[in-house]
Amino acid sequence: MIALTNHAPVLLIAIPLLGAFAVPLIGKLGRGARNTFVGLIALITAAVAGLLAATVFGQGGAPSLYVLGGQGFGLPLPSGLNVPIRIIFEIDGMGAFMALITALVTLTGAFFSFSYWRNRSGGTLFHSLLMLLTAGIFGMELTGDMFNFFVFLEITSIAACGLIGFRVWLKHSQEAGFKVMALYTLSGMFVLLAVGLLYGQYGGLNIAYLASVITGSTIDIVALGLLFTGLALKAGAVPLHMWAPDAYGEAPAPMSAVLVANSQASLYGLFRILFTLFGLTISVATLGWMLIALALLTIFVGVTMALIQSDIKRLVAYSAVSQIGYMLLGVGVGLAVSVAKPDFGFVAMQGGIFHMLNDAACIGLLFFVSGVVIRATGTRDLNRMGGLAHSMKWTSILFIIGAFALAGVPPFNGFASKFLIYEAAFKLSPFLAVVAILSSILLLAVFVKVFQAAFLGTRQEGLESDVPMGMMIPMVALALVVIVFGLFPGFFVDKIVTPAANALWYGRDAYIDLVLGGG
Amino acid sequence: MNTGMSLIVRTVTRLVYGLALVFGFYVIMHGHLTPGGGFQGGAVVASAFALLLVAFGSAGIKGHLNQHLLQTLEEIGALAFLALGFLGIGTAFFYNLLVNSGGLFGSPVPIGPNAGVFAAGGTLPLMNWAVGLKVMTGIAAIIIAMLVGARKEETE
Amino acid sequence: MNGISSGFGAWNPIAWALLFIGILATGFVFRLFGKKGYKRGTGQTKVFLSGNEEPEDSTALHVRGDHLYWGMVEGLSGYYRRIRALHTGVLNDYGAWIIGVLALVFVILALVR
Amino acid sequence: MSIGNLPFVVAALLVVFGIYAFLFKRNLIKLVIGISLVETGVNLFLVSLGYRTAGIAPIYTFAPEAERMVLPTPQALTLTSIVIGLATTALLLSFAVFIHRHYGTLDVRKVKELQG
Repeated sequence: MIALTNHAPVLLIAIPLLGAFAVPLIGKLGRGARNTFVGLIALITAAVAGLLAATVFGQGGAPSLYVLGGQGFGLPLPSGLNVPIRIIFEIDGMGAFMALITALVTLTGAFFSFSYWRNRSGGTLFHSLLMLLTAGIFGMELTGDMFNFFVFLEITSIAACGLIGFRVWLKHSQEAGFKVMALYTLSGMFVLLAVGLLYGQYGGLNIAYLASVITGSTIDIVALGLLFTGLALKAGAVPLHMWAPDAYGEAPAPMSAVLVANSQASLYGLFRILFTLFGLTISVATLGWMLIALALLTIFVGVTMALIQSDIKRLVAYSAVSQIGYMLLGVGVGLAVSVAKPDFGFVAMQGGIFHMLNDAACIGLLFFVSGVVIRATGTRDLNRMGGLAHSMKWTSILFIIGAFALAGVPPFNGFASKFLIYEAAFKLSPFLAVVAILSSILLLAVFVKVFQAAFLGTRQEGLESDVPMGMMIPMVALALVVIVFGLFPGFFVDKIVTPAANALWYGRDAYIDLVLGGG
Repeated sequence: MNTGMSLIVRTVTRLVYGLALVFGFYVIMHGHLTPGGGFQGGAVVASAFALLLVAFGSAGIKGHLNQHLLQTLEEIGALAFLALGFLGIGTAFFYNLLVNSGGLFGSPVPIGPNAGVFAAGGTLPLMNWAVGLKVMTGIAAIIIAMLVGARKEETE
Repeated sequence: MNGISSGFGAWNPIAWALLFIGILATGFVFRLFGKKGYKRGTGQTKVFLSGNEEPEDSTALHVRGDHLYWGMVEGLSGYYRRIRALHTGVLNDYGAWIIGVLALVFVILALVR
Repeated sequence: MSIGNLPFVVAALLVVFGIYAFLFKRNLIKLVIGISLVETGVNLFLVSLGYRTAGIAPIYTFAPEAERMVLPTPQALTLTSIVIGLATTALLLSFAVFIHRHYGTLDVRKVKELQG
């Protein structure tokens, strides 16, 4: 299977695209054929992502290259200069780590949505858009080219908004779709403008090439500001988060989790740009503290806004916003000290990056559970729920697992990553750790509210309390991920998180050298 | 409002429709030699469809432009594009297998200024066709969906 | 292999879980000391509601979502009034936030390079 | 300021007008127009980047020898960006149609049921 390993990066994009275009044709054959096909595509994609991750982490997270459309990536000029002109996928530990997250979330999301669309029409186009979104997210994470990054960013924007507004008979989903698409497009234009500025200055679009020649001039700083704002918006950092509760809350339940993965991919783009593209040509302390400021705002505002929501999906959506803050905090602490490179900076990076994976699993689980709860009660209003635990024991247990993990209660996985973040942030400034810990406690209070309002109380009549197997299996799978990552964090930190953190923290030279051949 | 526009518009549309189609297909076909390509040509063809729709109304195009057929063709165009990408997977995705092979679209191209060799370009002209098919049917489907939806609202 | 260390602190979930189970077991042992001779169906097993009578309709006892943390939200009402006023729902305002943050980022990057 | 900078000025103006429309107009369709203006401005900026004075189209057919060519890459970028802009605009307008159907209005300040 040498060929498959070699082509894994492009297959990760080509296979979901193939699925996206073929699903409407196969959907004409009937629901069973469509579900089989989509499930097969999702499984193959996840398997290829696992293979890619195994390859990359097998070589310790060293970057590897895939060139589209030719043997070599360059075009040797008569002068002997080898210019990287072809489209390049460059995969290092961080990219492979993100690919793992995306595979986990999209696989469970695809399987969850089979049951979700069982009694409704329109599932075919929904799956087509889901596959398109998957391809776009993988593209953002694997590409080594600035403009390609923009194209995949826009593909995810369009597919994501198509999914948010998919249920056209719901009034709020249309409003959310319009708002999110408008803001996504604006942020995308910022990114494109920045790409244009960088191209005009250096005449290249390849990230490694740009990183090797970038100087930190005024125009670079302008481009950096545009990229920072645009990607922070798509990641959902406060005060640019207003679209996030609309998007996560109004999308169909299986999609909300994938939308979080999409936000994380934008976050990955931001980190890639800060660490690899700009590196030390800019004042990393300034940018690190900007990230930390955004992180504190995001954590605090996200949690406090979640506390007062009475719509269960909007509540989970706000807690998803607050978790983005922990990733920003961890990596921001790392960036702020990345000149001196003390030990706690690396620990902070590990925590922030590990939390991406943990958050994807927990928040996916919580969104799925909220989807099941909404299905059972027929309402999204927490004030009209109650007594679900009488008839839905397993769902309540899964909810407790997800909520405890997200709030950072030991021994679940959220605690493992938050532990690293708290410790390292405390080293930089105790204030950061205090805010982070207090917000985690508040988050636990938020979920206690949900548990009390929806699951406890006396038994209510008229519930559709049976949970179909197709919904239960993805939830149990995510819960298993939560527990396993919680009980054996050391193994995963060593094997996959450390290479990913290394790739950002130390890997800039290796990233550049791979394309420019050591010179 | 389903009957379309005035006689003048309909007559002019009948005259221009064929020309627009021919020009669009020309732009797709010569995409590897002249400015243009799959997207541009497809957009031109789709604009001809749009003209038809505006002039004759959504009732007038019944039987001529079937939305399901358009969507199917769109998927086929996209799949053909991907298939052309997979064609070169022996070397790399999107590798241009046919160029300079002497076969289909495989004529070698002389270095330097020349009049352009139509049978050159390898998989590129085929990709232009795939993209053109996707774009022309896709945009036409979008226009029909939006127009039919808007008309439905007017009549309600 | 299952623990993580940050260089200044350490976390071992398996040890923690064993400890947790041990504490639970201890609690259970203490529970076994309890008297088994209580009388069912009398005041000894009645729900204690701060001395009030248990209402007939037990759904009235359920504390609904918005009633939880009422006091806390009330105490922070100044903060919540302001923060909710920022989430207007109007797209123009969201756009203004983007432009504002962009301008702020530019100012910071220009001042502190 | 030379005449060669004029396209950049126009691009900047287009972006500013688009953002103005996005921030101050109340009609959803006008917001979409504002977004399209921003896209157009950025596209114009990209094309202008690739322009070389007295350059010819970057195509070999009948090209005179040793002539300056306009850079082809920005044109490819612009084309891609236009395609994306088309999809974006179509999606936004579809949402606007459905919003009008549900809310009976296109006023931004009345379409705000999702808040807080």
